[in-house]
Parts: sequence; structure tokens; C-alpha cells
Amino acid sequence: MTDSFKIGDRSYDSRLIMGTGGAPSLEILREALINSGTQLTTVAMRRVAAGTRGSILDLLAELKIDVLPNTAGCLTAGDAVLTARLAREALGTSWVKLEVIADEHTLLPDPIELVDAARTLVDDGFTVLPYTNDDPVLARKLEDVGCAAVMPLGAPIGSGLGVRNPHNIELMVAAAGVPVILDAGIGSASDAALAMELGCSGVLLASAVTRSQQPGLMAAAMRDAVAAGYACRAAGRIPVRRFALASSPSRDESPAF
Amino acid sequence: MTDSFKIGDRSYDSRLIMGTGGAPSLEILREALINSGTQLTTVAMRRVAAGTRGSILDLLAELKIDVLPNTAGCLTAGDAVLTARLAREALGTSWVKLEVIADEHTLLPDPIELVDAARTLVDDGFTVLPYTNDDPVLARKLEDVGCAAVMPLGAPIGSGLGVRNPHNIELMVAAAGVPVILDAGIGSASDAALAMELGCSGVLLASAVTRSQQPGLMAAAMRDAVAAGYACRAAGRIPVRRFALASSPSRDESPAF
Amino acid sequence: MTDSFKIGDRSYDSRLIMGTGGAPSLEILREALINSGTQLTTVAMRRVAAGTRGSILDLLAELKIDVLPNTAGCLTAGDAVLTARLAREALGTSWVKLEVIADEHTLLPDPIELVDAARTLVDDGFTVLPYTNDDPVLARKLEDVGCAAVMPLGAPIGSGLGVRNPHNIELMVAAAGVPVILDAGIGSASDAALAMELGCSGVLLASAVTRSQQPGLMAAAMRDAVAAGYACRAAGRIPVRRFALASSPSRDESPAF
Amino acid sequence: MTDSFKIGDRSYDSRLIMGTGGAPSLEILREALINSGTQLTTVAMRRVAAGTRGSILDLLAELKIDVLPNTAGCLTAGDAVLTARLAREALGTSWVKLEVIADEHTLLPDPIELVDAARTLVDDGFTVLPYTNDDPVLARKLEDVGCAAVMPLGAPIGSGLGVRNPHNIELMVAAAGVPVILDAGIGSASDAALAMELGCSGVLLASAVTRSQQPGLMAAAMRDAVAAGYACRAAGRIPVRRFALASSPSRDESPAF
Amino acid sequence: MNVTINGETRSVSAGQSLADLIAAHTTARSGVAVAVNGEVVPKTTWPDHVLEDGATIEILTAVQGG
Amino acid sequence: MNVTINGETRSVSAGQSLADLIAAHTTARSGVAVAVNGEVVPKTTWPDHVLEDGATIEILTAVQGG
Amino acid sequence: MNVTINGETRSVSAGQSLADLIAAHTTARSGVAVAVNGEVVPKTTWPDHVLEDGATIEILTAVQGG
Amino acid sequence: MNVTINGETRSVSAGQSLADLIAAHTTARSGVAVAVNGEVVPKTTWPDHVLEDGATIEILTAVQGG
Repeated sequence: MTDSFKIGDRSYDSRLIMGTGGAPSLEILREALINSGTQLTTVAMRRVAAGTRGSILDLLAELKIDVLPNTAGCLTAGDAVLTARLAREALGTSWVKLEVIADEHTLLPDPIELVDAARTLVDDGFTVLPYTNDDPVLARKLEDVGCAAVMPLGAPIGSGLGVRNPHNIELMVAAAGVPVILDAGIGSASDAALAMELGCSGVLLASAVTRSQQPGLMAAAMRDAVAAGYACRAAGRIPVRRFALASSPSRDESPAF
Repeated sequence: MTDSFKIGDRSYDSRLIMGTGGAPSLEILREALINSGTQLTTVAMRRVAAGTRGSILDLLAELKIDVLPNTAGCLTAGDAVLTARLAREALGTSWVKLEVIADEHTLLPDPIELVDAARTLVDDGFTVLPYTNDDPVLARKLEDVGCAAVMPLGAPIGSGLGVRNPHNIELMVAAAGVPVILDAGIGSASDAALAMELGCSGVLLASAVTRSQQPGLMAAAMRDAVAAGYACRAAGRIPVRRFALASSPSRDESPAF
Repeated sequence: MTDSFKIGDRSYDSRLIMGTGGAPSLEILREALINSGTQLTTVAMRRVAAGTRGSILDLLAELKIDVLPNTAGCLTAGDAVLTARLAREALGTSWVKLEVIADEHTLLPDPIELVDAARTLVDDGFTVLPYTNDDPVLARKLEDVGCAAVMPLGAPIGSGLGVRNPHNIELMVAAAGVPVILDAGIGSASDAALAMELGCSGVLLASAVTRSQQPGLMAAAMRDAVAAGYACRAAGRIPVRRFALASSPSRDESPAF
Repeated sequence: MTDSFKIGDRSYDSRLIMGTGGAPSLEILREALINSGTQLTTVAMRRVAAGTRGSILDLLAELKIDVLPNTAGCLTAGDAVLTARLAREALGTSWVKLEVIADEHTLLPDPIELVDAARTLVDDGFTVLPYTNDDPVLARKLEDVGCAAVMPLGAPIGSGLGVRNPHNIELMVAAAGVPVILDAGIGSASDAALAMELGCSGVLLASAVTRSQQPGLMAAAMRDAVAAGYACRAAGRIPVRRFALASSPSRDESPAF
Repeated sequence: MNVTINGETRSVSAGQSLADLIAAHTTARSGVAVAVNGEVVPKTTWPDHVLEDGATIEILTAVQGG
Repeated sequence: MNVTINGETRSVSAGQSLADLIAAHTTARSGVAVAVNGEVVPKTTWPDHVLEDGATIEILTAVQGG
Repeated sequence: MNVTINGETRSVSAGQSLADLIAAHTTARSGVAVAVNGEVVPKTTWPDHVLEDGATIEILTAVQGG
Repeated sequence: MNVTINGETRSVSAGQSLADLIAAHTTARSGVAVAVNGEVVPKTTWPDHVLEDGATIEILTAVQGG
């Protein structure tokens, strides 16, 4: 099932957004990006080292994958806003994955700084995709200040714990007027499929692929899992029943055909 | 990832075995079977009604899908054995999905009658795929009497409750010398992916597809979910961590590339 | 196990804080409060109706249970602050259960208004016990502005869904310097016991008791469950093992005694 | 809530049956047994060592706790039957906790040998309490051959994994005409409370107490947890709701009192 | 004499063959199997199989299921 | 002149004290607090507090909740 | 002649009673049960029970467990 | 005079342009952005941007992440 989904003024066929962090080499990252089918990927902004060749950008250009700079590591709204502006200047894109974390141990978002930074960047013309916790109230505030999507965590970054609180994601999806993209915490294919079954419009992940034992193969697994979960929700799953329901006709009833 | 798996003397590319029960029409069943990519499917044996045209067999012949007759509805070993022999006579196959249920309310397998029937049918030259509960001990007994696979339920037939006890499935897979195929209980794509991640060699389902609102689409979802779960296990998922692990380089560390 | 726990400048023997909302009658509430063993209970502030006798206060005075006024229903920091000040004037207590909700549908806390109101009330000399979501970052901010405890929800108020995200509660407890009290969402005794096993210092609940079929009996159940969960954590539970460990000596080893 | 429950021709006030296995010393076991409030406890039958003083029996006699010999370690029906008969001769009781395990690695019950042994012992006049897996069908067979109770595992012996498949326990309780006693797998107080909330008549555990860091304290925790879970079920818990329900009156509605 | 076919009693003329009986009951020529008194009767022997009074005959085929 | 008490408009004689107004509204003497125009008015000052035209008065007490 | 007691071979004088053998093996007088060649031998019959060559004797008691 | 570039203090000749400084620091011509004293300085203005004593300069580029 490949009907596209829209974020801001763009529309994508792939509902899997794969980040570039954590890959052991550019060659392995290349294979993983290709197999994932992703059309949008994250990069971080860091101090240029003497002789840096910016090869990650060359790779993304070659693969024709849109670049989504993030503000990873920023602890304040001000820091995140400056980083987003530098990214816009460096990469020529006004899209940003907005991260404002509370500390470097949990890497959890700071809800107050996050909304503050989101408001400033939206006013400055950015298309803002905020990495948020799974609080439906915070998601609404981010939508209200003009974010193009909301990206709740399923679990802490890199934890592989999956979707810890499906109920919150359902509440978020039910209330959201912008795409909800499950960001962070995915560990396995079933985690990614579940996120889509809960109604997410997409999944963003990096470590689950790049730090797996075979990133190229895992990227394909995640691509299929996102497609499967999306189709499953669209196809209308059977209701859950506490008791059994025969899938073969009773021995007395005359058979359907 | 499409390396084949072997049951008895056959090998299949598709690890999804889709049953034919519950479809609203032959046309819808046809679309679902095609989209599922299944190469083996179950049928039930029932009294011929005056003028029955056996159209289900024509369909499977056209689609070149192997037939796996079941003994659905049998309450005793004797009844199941006779049904299997009639299926062999009628369909020209010595393969059977062995079901011996304890009652028509829970449709749960009768462990004692099941082992008894399995022994008899193996001795009679059948390739026996027993539908069993999720008891690792019973699985071992079924393997010991010569079954070609063991097919534990994830949850009661048609319940859509998914895999209720992943721990038992893991214990089974760890000990099994024959393929473990998750049979019954699957409701969603993430359920099917999880079954594969637990180490199952395949998934057998019917109601989850045939009774969904769009069987054709759900069949594709399940096909992708099984492929995703299988690839995920093969690719070696990241370990679960209670705390976060950054996917972007620290702001001080000089970037990888 | 009855060692007391401290909130602000008080210490209580009972770690169960039972709210008064939802009881069908004062008589039933009276029995439930007694059986719960609670020493602190919540009340709401509402417009006095002609002829109101304030009988709830008489009951609490008779039972010698401390009163904890809440700011239920307040949608802004300003509204909550005024309500807390009116409660202080009316009840002669500077303690408040601070609630600032985002809307009347989800009753979820508004993180930004909540911190704002907490800061103001702490500066005004209140002992502030905020009802918060389960975000460890928000909990830290509330502690930083001087709250005497943090009271994360396990699930939405009155939902009976239990502790939806145990991982977040564990993260909160690990980082907190003030008591963490699980507030909202408890449905059953095992929910309350689990909250304590996760390291909470106490549990606050109302509906789980007052809306049960037998509030008096349920209050006793919750009292025992909180005591059990607290003792369980203190006693140091056995580690979880994927495989079995015999509780009887091996048949060959010579018996311990 | 202390209404007694009946097993066979006896009735007990305590619904916690604590086993004696795994305690570091008789003194610690003594304290744990007292704090647990148990009135029935298990012992194993082993070869007498030169100079064995049988002090465990003296302890149980002093504490006036009934003895329930088990057949731990038996791999066949014949072996279990002989062990039960030796226990009857040695201890003067016709009660037995029947264990027939499939192997010493998983310690899981062998369903076929178990039913066989149960039938023989019932015919021989024993009051049989079988340790079984969580298969509702096997439970019914055990009841049909005349067992006085059925004792399903929540998880493997000593694993502390709790109740892995609550759905199966509910199915068992719904169908059972004899007490269902959750046996094996309990790790924490909330596990024990949950077992009772599912409708079990009692809980049997040993390692969760005897191998904890403070057995005396943990025994009290389990006593309270079982009482809490039983009262919770009896009191009729609130229904689970996906959305919130206020526990304080709306700000406009005139207050109840 | 009487026989029972798929649960219904039917009167048949003595000495009638199983093949005739099946032909009368269904036009299906493939995917069908027959048991008489709980034993499978191979198709090849239907013509020679003479029915006895009171025989119980089950004629089964494959249908959607499982 | 008019004031609003707990959401209802009421006409009161000019110069009436807050204390009188409250006494007329409820017999409760304890557990009650009052805000006028969004500010808490301590009980001790009720007798001296003279109402102004258009004042908004909230009289609250504790009820079951939370 | 030889018998096996709890897995150990022991030489005993012919005609020795089971009671004597048990007395020699343990001082415990209660909580003990005995099987000879896989059959329970009630305590009351120990004195009269004469051992045969090659007999397998199991003497069990209750220990912590389960 | 001294400026700080990506955290390191560097002595530069008065009146040096930002463009020269960046050229000296990295050969990358694309994917790079610069902030001076916490404000972004667009690439087009680098040649004309004259550094002041004590200026703090951050030169960033995109790397794997997120």
C-alpha cells in the first residue's frame, strides 16, 4: 500500500524516515538507506573538523534523499534555534527536526524549551518537526504553534524498548491535525508495525537499523514492517475476542462452497 | 529475505501459510491468496452437499497452491485419523494439519488425543503438522512421534489476541528440531512479525485476513509482516537498554564523517 | 511494614492517600476512608450552595484525616493559584494538590501552566503536591521549583488502566529527591502494588475505591496492596530468570535439612 | 476479607500456600512461615541421610501448619505414585502436591504422565493437588479424574516471571469446578495480587519468599498481596475506560455534598 | 434395504454398488472420498463394493476452512 | 446596585457589607472562602469590606473530590 | 548377601529383618517411609520383613521443598 | 588580536575577513555555515565581514546523526 503522505508542502511515498546516526561506515549506511526506501533522512550539525569532506551530504545527494537536519544535543531553545538557522544556511533547507533535550543522560525532550523553540522557528519560516515525549497535551501545543508534524518517542532514544505507552499514541493520533510520526525507541520490526497500527503516519528510526548486526537487512525489515502496519490499519483488523471463533465450518452446517 | 524453509520433504519460499476459512466469497479469497504469496493453504473436509462443485479445489489448482487438509472439528483421535485418511483419498496428499479439539467452545487442542492421533498418522505415512497449545513439553512429544512441524497457538482460534505467551514460544523454538509455525490467534501485522522475531519458521492464519474489512489488503500486510519479522530476527536486533543511547555524535566529539 | 514517609514537614504511616470523589454517600465514604487507613485525603473547592452544610469536612474532622484541597477543573495557572488561596483561607491549610488540566475531555495536566502555577504557589508559601503526567523531565522541573512531592499519573483519571508506562515511573523514582506518589489510573490492587514495587513512596486514588461495587471492601484491598507492594520492594524480590530453578532439592543431592 | 476456602474436605482461612523450599536456614523459614500466615505448606521426599533429624517436620508441627508432600523431581507417573505412597506412609497424610515433570531443565509438567498419575492416586484414595501447565483443557481432564484442585503455573518454577498468560488462567477459572491455585512463577506482590484478581482461589509460592533478600518481610508482603487481590475481585473493580472520568464534580454542577 | 448417507437414511435396492449410490448423490468426480462403516473405501473399489443393509456411508469433499 | 454572586446577578443596597451578603447566602460559618473580583478577601475583613457596583463575588467551600 | 540401600550396596547377614537394617541406617523414628523393590513396606511389618539377596531398599523422609 | 574558532583561541591579524579565516580553516565550500557571536553570518557576506577582537566563531557542517 503506497499512497503518499504529506508533511508540510511535500509528499512522500515512503512512511519510513531513516536517520543516518550510528552506522559503522558510509558503505553500510548507503546499503541501509537504499534498502529502507526512505526519502527523507536526518543529519546532525557539528563543528567542521579540519579537512572534513562532508561526504554524508554527497551520499544523500547521490541517493536523492531529502536532508532533514536535527538540533541534536541542544539543551535550550536559543541553542536549538541557532543550530536550525545554521543548518538552513549550510544545507539550504528550512526543514528541521527540532530536538531540545533536558539532559544528556535520558535525552528526553524538555517540554517547555521545546514549545518555545518551535514557536520561534515557525515564526521564522521553518517547517518544524519536533521530537517530543508521548504527552498528548504537549503534542497539541506543538501543533497549535504551527509544527508540520509531531514526533513522539515510543521509548528513550536508542533504547529499543518499542512503544512503551500505546494508549498515549492512540490519544495523540485521535486528536492530531498533523501527521504523528513515531520517533525513537523502535527496536524490532513488530515495534514499527505496531506504531503504524496505532495510527501513526510514519516511523523515524536510526539505531534500530544502523546498530543492528546487519543494517542492510534490518533496513529492509523495517521498510516492510512499516508498510505492513500501515496496510493492516487501513485494511481494518478483526476485533479482539476473548473466546474462540471457528475458521472451519461446523461439521453439521452445509459448507459455504 | 526469501531463503526457503523446509517442511518434511518440501521447501517453500513463503513463510506465510494462509488458510481459506472465513472468506466472504471465492473472488475475495482469490485476491487474498494471491496477495498473501502463500504456497500452502488449508481446507476442511465436510460432507458433500448435493451438487457441490468443489470450486475451492479448482481455485487452488489454478493458483498452484498446495492443499493442506485439516481435521477441524474432530474431538477424538479416531475421528481425526479417519478424516485424515479420507482427505488423503480425496485430495491425493498425505499431508495433514492435525486438529483434535477438546470442545467446540474453546476450540483448544486436546493434548492426549492429539499425540495419539499424531503417532497413528505418522506410522501410516502421513506428513503431520499438528495444531497444538503453546506447551513446550507437548511440542517435544509431537516431534518425538515424528511430526514434520509443530504449530502452537498464539491465542484461541479467531480471537485475534496475538501471541499471549511469547516466553513459551521462545522455549519451544529453542528446543525444537522441526519448524515451529505459529498457528491461530494472529490479529494484526505486528502479531505476525512478533511471531517471526521469536524464532518461528512460519505463520499460519486465516481469520485475520479473511474476516478483516479488506482481505486483499490485509493479506499483503501479513505477507510483508512475516517477511519483516523473519528478516528482523536474521539481522540481529539491537539489545534492549533501560536508558538512552545517543544516535547523534556528542557535540564535543569530532564527528565520524 | 509501617515505617512512615515524609512529605514536606509532615510524616504519615499510611502510604495510601485516598481521595473523597465519587462516593455514592457519606456513609459509604466514611467506611471506605476508615478501611483504607488513609491519613490524608483530597477535597475539591466548589461554589457554596444555599444551605450547604460542609458535611465532608465534619466527617474528616471526626476521622482525624488531614485535608488536602485540590484545584480540580482549573485550566490555567491563574485559576489554580486563586483556587489554592481560597482553599487556604477556607480550610486553614497551605497544602494543595495542584491540578491544572489541559481540557475537560482527557483531564491530562498542562505541563507549562502546571510549572508556572507550582512556582507561584511555592513562592507564596504553599506545600505543593502537583498532579503531573509521567514525564521524568517535567517531574524534575516541578521538584526544582520547590514542590514537596511529584504525583505522576499511571493512566488518565478514572480510567482504571493502571500504570501504563512503568519504565517512566522507574526513571522518575531514580532521579527524584522528593516522594513520588502514583496518582490517577489505578484500577485494581495489583496496580497499586506494582506502583509501590516500582519505587513510589505512596499511591493516591479515589475512583478505584469509591466507584467500585463495594467501596468499603475495596478500600481494605488497596490498603493491603500498598503495604504489600512497599514491603515487596523493601524485601528485595528474586531476580527474573528466563528458565526454571528448582525449589525442591535435586533427588540425588543430600537434603539441606 | 477472611472467608475460608475449601480444598477437598478441609477449609483454610489463608489463601496463601507457602512452600518450604529454598530457605537459607530453618530460623529464617520459621519467621517466613509465621509472617505468611500459611496453614498448609509443601515438603519434598528425599532419601534419609545418616543422622537426619527431620527437623522440618518438627517445625511444622510446632507451627501447627498442615504438611503437603510433593512429588518434586519425578519424571514418570509410576515414580510419582510411589513417592506419594511413601509420603503417605511417612507423614500420615493422603494429600499430595502431584508433580510429574518432563525434564530437569524446564521443570515443566508432563501432561500425559500427570493425568495418568492423578487418576491412579485418586483411585487410591489420595487428595490430589496437581501442578499443571496453564492449559484449560488439561485442567479439565485433571478435574474429571477427581483432583481436589488444579494448580496451574504462572511461569516456570523459580523464574519470577509472574503470570505469563492471564487469559488462560481466566479461561481455567471460568470452567473449573474445583479451586484453581496459581502455582509457580510468582516473583512479586503484584504478581500474587493479579493471580487472585483473575479469580484464583489461592496462590502457592516458595522461591519468591525464601530466595528474596528478606524472606520474613517478603512473606508478609505476599500474605497482604493475596488478601488484597482476593478482596479486590470480591469488591468488583471499576471498569477499564479508554478515556478519563473526573473524580471531582464539574465546576458548574452543584456539589454532591 | 436401508443405508445412511451423510446422516440421512435412504432406501436402496439390494445389491446396489457404492459407485451407483455416489453417482446418484453427487456429480463431483474428483476431490471426493467415501467411508463405509468408518473405513475408507478407495475409489477404485467403488464399483465392486456391494452395500449391506444398515451401512453408514460418509461422502466427504474439501471446503474452505482452517 | 448589582453584584454577581457565584454566577448569579443580585441587587443589593449600596454600602452593604460583604459579611451581610455572605450571611444571607449561606449559614456555613466555617470551611468557606470568598473572592471579590478575583482576589481573596480574608474573613476578618468581611465586615469592613464595602461592595462596589458590579462586583463579582465567589463563595467557595470544600466538597467531595479528587 | 548384598542389598542396595538408598543407592549404596551393603552386605547384610542373611535373614536380617528390615527393622534392624533401618535402625542401623537412621535414628529417625517418625517421618520415615521405606520401599523395597519399588513397593511400600508399612512400618508395622518391618520387623517381620525378611530381606532377600539383591533387594533394593529406599528409605525416605521429608525435607524442605516445593 | 584573538578570536575563538570552534572553541580554540586563534590569533589573527586585525582587519582580516571572515572569508579568509574560513578558507584557512576548511577546504569545504558547501554544506558549511558560520555564526559569529551567536548570530548566523550568511556566506555572501563573509568577504565583507571584518572580525573584531574577541569574536567567537562557530563553523558547522552536517554529519551523520539522528
